[in-house]
Amino acid sequence: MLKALVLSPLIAAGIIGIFGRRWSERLIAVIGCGSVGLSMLLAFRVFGELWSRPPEQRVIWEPFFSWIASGPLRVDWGFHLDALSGVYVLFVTFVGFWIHVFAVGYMRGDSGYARFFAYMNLFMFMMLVLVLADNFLVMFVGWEGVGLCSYLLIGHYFDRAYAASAAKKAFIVNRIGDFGFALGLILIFATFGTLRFSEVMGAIVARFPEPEALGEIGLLTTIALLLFVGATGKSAQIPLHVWLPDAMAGPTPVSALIHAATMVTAGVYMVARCSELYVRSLTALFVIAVIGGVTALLAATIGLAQWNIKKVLAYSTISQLGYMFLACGAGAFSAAIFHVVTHAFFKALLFLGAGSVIVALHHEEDMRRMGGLKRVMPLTYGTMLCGWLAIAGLPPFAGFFSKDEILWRTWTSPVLPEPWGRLLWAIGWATTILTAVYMTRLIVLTFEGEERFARHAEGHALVPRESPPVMAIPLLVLAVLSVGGGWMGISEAYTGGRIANGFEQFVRPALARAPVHLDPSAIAVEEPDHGMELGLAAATALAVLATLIWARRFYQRDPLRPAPRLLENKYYVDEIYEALFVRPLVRGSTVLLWKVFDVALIDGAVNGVASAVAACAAVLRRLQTGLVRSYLVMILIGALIVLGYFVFIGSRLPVR
Amino acid sequence: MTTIPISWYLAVAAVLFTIGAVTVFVKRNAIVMLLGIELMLNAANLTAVTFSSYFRELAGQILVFFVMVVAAAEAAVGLAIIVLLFRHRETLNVDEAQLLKL
Amino acid sequence: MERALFVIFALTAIVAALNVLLRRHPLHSALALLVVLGALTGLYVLLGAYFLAMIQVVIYAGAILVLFLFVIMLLNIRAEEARLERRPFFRWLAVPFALLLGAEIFYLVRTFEENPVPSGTSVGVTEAIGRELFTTYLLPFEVTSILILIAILGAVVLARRG
Amino acid sequence: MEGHLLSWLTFAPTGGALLLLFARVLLGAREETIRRLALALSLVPLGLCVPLLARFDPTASGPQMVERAPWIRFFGFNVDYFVGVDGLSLWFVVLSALLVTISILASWRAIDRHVLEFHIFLLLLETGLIGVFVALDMFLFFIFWEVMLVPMYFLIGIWGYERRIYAAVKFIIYTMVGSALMLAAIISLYYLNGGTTFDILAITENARAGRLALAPQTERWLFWGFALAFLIKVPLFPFHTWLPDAHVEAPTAGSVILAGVLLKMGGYGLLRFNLPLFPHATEEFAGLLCALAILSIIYGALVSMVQPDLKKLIAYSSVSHMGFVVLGIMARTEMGMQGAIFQMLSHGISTGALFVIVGVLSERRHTRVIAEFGGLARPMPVFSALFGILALASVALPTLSGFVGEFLVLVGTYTSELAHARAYTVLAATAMILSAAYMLWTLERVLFGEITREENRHLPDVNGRERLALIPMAVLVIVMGVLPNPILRRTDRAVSEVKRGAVLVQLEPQRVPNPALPEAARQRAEFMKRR
Amino acid sequence: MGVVVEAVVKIVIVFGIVLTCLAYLALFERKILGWIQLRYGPNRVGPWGLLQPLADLLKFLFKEDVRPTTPNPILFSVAPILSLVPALMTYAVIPFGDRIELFGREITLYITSVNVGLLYLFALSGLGVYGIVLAGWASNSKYSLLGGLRSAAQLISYELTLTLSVVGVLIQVGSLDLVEIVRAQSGAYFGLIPKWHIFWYQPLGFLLFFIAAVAETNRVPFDLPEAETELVAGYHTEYSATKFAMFYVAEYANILAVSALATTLFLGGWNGPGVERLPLLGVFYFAAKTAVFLFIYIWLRATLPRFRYDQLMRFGWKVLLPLAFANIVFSAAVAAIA
Repeated sequence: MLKALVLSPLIAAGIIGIFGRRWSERLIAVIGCGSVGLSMLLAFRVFGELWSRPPEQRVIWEPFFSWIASGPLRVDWGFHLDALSGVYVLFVTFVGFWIHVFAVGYMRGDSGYARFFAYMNLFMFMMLVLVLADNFLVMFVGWEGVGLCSYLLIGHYFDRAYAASAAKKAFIVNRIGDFGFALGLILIFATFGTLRFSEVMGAIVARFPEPEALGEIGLLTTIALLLFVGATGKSAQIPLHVWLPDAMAGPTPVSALIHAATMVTAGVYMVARCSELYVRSLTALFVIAVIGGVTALLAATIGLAQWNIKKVLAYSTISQLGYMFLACGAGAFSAAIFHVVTHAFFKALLFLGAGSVIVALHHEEDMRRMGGLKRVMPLTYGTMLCGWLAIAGLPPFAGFFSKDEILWRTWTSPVLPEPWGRLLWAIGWATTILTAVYMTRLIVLTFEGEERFARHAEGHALVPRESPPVMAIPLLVLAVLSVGGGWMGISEAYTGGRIANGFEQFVRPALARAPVHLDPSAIAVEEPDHGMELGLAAATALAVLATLIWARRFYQRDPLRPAPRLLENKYYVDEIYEALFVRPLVRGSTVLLWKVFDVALIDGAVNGVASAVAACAAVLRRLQTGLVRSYLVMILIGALIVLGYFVFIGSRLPVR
Repeated sequence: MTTIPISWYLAVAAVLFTIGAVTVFVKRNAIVMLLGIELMLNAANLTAVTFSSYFRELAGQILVFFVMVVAAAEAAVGLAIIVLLFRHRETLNVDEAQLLKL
Repeated sequence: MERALFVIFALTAIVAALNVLLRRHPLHSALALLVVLGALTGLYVLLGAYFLAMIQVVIYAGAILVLFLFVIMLLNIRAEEARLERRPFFRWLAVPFALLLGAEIFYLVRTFEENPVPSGTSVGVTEAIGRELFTTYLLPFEVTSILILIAILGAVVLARRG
Repeated sequence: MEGHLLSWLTFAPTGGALLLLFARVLLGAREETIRRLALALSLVPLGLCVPLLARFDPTASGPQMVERAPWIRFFGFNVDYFVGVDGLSLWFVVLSALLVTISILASWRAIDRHVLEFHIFLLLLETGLIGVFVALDMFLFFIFWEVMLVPMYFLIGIWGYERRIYAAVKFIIYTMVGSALMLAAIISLYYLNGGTTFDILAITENARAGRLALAPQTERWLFWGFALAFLIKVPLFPFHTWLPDAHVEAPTAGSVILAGVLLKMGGYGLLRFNLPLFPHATEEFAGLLCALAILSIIYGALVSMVQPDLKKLIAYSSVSHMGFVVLGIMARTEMGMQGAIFQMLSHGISTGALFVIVGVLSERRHTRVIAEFGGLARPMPVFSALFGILALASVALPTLSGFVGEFLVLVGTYTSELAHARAYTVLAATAMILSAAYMLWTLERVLFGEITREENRHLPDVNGRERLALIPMAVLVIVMGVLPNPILRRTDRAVSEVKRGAVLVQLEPQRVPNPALPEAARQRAEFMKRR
Repeated sequence: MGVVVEAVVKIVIVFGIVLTCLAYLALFERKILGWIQLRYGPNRVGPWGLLQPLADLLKFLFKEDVRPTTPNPILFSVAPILSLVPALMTYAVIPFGDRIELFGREITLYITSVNVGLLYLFALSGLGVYGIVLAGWASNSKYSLLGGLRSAAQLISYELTLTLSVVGVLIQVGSLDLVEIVRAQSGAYFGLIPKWHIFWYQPLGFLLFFIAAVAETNRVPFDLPEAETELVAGYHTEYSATKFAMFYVAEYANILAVSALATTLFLGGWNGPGVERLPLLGVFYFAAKTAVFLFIYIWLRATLPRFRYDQLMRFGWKVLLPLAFANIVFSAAVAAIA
């Protein structure tokens, strides 16, 4: 069943990819969405089965076939479904399906229609592989696979130079991450002699009861950090975040699916998957938390200054991902996953909304040429509002619960060193506020105020129209979820501990509990301070509300107020990288390695030898006078030498 | 009856050979050089024959026989070449014929 | 008696050889060589190699030298006029080397103790040589025949006008 | 036919060449006919590979389908005609047979002069290639090794591009230097082993059993005698400069064979000779070679990144890839060596196909300068798809052939006994990034972006013949990536034997008397007598 | 001691006879030519001109010895000797007859018998050429030179045939010793056909030998070296008096020698009826057979025109030589079968 679940998109991708170019868009759409829909249904079934089981045996394992067998290395294709991957499969297929549906409308008339759907399906396949993999290597397959698909999809408009280079950038930056990931993977194999999650984790639990202390770079820490490098790449964390904004060059559904809902959260998934590993390395957790926090904050600030609607969303995505890693770093994996899910809903919603706007404006993405759209496209506006509130974290919208959970867990993190929990909480809090600000700015710039698009519409006046149902329905669905999605995991604090956190309950068996200790009893079980939690939550909520109102005013007054150059230019990170790494590499390779070393030195040496030989020959050639008698003299000398040898040195000639 | 020590023959051969060698090296006339070569060959032959009858071994004489045949061949070709050379160069001075030089 | 003959022949040979070397005119050198050959024939006879002696005359005197004479006359060569050497170096190099060569050979000669060559041996008889030639040395014999053939062809080709 | 599969496989191409000759001389076949005929003939060995694979027994140890006959008996100089396949050589034989067919397809239009000679050379070359891999007698091996040089030389020198002569000479000289040393090593090894046989396996067995007791210094010399030849062929970092020139100037077919098979002979040789025969020297120099391998991995990648010429770029990328091969071999773990073999196969196919791709381009545009292209994905979608797949394969994307090889090599290196194994692994792994960098940058510059040159706007997409050449390769690349086991299983046995031989490094060679020796003495005496 | 005396005596006798024969051979030639050409030969000096040779001799002796201006006078005067001596030396090995009893001691009717007799002869005939060549060279005149060159080439060419044509005989007899060869031809099959080689297996050999012999001796139709129409008198144009006489004698000596040789090799030498009982008879047989040859020589001269030079060469190389080889093969086959 898992096989079918995974393979159906692949098959569809293959079919479309090979035959699709001659088919009608309708047929392609049916196949494309149908396959994803199928796997969505399957996902529901499997999930139901999983749900029906008692918590401790919520694991389904389907071995597939042996992949690589060499020496001690045995890697099999196998799918492994537990609560964690269950959740993932569910929302991935679900969101994915609806985004596909949306894409049917969005991509209409695009020359690369078939290609697009083929890649999208391929992506679904890879994502599912990533999620359902039962060992690191297969996960790595998915890991790289989604990277590939994102590359292909970012480059969908390949004849636009920036799209192509953005795609390349995305892939290469991801590769840098994967470099770490692969090394970590090798290290795992070298250490535990296997790559299967269950065995590796079991081995870790068995062999490392005690966590590696902060600042201690032990084996586990090394592995954890190496893997985390991969995560930073995939989930666009500092310092490898640069590719995600550029990735917006792809079609909007791609941004929604890959660069908001699913792929970018793979890093979080991986960390959660290896939670047993991470909780045993406080260093790693700390690093993750800090990077997450910083990323969240910086990205949010950049988001304040962007004019491209998708760029804004992209930076918000980065910052939300930062939240998730903050949670992971704080040891609150379930919270992270929870936020992943909710974020998937509302961020997908936001992107799709943006998408429908963009379509309405004939692929205009600059918010400076939007505005006042709420009149012409109310539905989009409405749904976008839901998304806005959700991401801003206003109760009772989805974002609130997950974000609040994260903040609270950070505040009371058992693994972070003393002041840092609070500090990171503060960062998170600030980020929340900033989020509210830049999302408001987006909404205002796009939908409110006077219409700026008409002015810029060259030639005939541009009349934006509400999107067709095929695009509208996904918006509605996602809107509903981003409104109510949060209720699946309300913290027990709200019910005074009467109702446990359902989501956490469900996911817990798949995850590790931080902190670990030789004997769990030694951990002081501080009983949850619900009052505190509620207080903080309330404060946050109020602050957010205030911010929203203020920001709305603020931007309505002057939508186009300029932002600090530093932020608008994203702290010049790209430029710095360019100057630090790219250019020196290229220049160095060209001049030093190729021209100097290869051509000059090595070839020079070889040719030098050759010419030296030639020179000697030229000298020796003088002996070749062409005078017969000179040759004769040589012969004579030779004869003398040989004879002389036999006569004087060598043994006498035999005399009978 | 009195007989002759072998080394006498060898000595004669040695002298002849040396003279032949000198001829080859000193003369500039191709034909005379060939003559010198013949002389050397004959010296060699003499030694061969000497040893042959000294060791009562026919091989030496056979060898001489072959040497003669080869000498004949060599003379034929050599002289043909010389004739050719003369035709082209109007001289037999081997120093004139040094186109073999690279 | 034999010694006398030997001395005569030997001296003739050497003197004639010197003539080969010293005569300016190729023809004279050739004739001197003829004399050398004659002397050698005598020595061969002394050594009891009658067959070879005759062959020597037939081949060398009868064929090779005639060929030389022929060519010399054909080209009607004058005595080599004493023009200045192109590479006198070699001339002056050659002589000492040659002498050294002679010295070496003499050294070798000395290594043979003074035991005499039995004269009038039956070794030279023709049948023996013939038998050897056509049994033991058949292959070399055939090969020489081929060599000769090649030489003839070569000579013809070379000497053909144009 | 039954008993002599390998001989048939080896000499079928030669026969084919003769047939071609007759077809021209007797029947006066025209060029098109020649091409068709050559293609058909090249399919013969390819077809023979089917029974070869079918009959190959992965579990059996030692060579299979052996044929042995005394060949040269000369003054105690015993050369046998001794052929057979084992896990090491099996796939290379198949690879050679495949690539020759491919390259005939690839040079259908590109070769318009001396068509007959071209195909004859190609087929003769095939004999040489297969022969090298099946030969189990050192002398035979050497002969095939040299045989294969000659047609290659002419392929480059006659049908190449502008500076073809220079390239050809460079190629021949580099290789000759190597092979001269190898010949010396072979002969001395022959006599050191007792001067009775050139049988590789026998000598290997002696070495394994410590009967071939080489003095350390001797062993070093022999090691380098062989190693240099192979490393030049591979080529390893300082010896690689012949490769770019040869590739750039060679015709497509030449490049395909060159990259596809010739380079592999280096790795194959290392596995076949150096590791089993000279374990101590190998142990001694493994570090150095690994360092060089790392160098060529990174260096090749960096240099290829900045090449303006598409073909040169791929050539340098080969340097990088083959660095992995040497690394894996020198790691001397099953994973490493199997990885190396797999990497060679994958590289043979992907890079070979990439050269075909370049050939397709230069056939259409008569240039290989990357700047001349751009935005080709629009006019030639299928071409772009294939190019993409193959490029990604050489980027070592999982589920594509390149990945398995590189990953195995990395794991193998990491888990090896080598000093600094970790450092090697980390450095080698950077290739993941670099290869992605240069390959994707190339893709971007060639396929994507606006169409800069007008003449590119209406380039025809790959035609049927080119598809016939390329699609199988692309499919193979994917299949090998997803199902590497069929290959790995067949190489497993042989590799573990190599390891067994290569890993007696700890125990000193105890001086066991070599049974061959008296025999040798007798023969040498006899030899002297006959002189 | 006796040996020496005997040898000396024999030499004297032989040469006396031979020289006389030569003198009269010349006379006979002129006579016969005369008859053939329907005119009187020399008939003034003595009855039937029998004293003519004597007169010629006197003339040669007392004529002035004209000497051309030549760079090398020595050669000029050595040349005739060089041509005469070998010619005369041939008679040392020719067996005129078997041995006879005289003064109570056995005396062989030949000067000596060496086991390489035949080779000896060929060696001499090879040397014969020098005289001619050197004469041509030394007399410093283009006619002579051309004559010399021609004869050199001609002699070398036909010497091959001459030698090879004999090989057949050698194969049959298996010895180089002329006496042996003659002995091998004694007796007759069925009592009437004598065992001469000309009859048994060697007719071709004989023919070749004879033709080659004629050429060797520069006689018509092979007398190119002295073709007076082209080169005056060839190599001896410049010679006169005694030196000329030497050439003259040498030529006839050669003729006689080859005739004798032919007799020896092919016509059974001294063999004939009754020789066993009266060995001296053999000498007469020998003389008779030789005379036949001599007559044929003269006859040829009277009859045949001269070859053109290229014809001569072509004939020698392309006709005679192959035939000679064929003959060798044939005889070898016969020897193998018998």
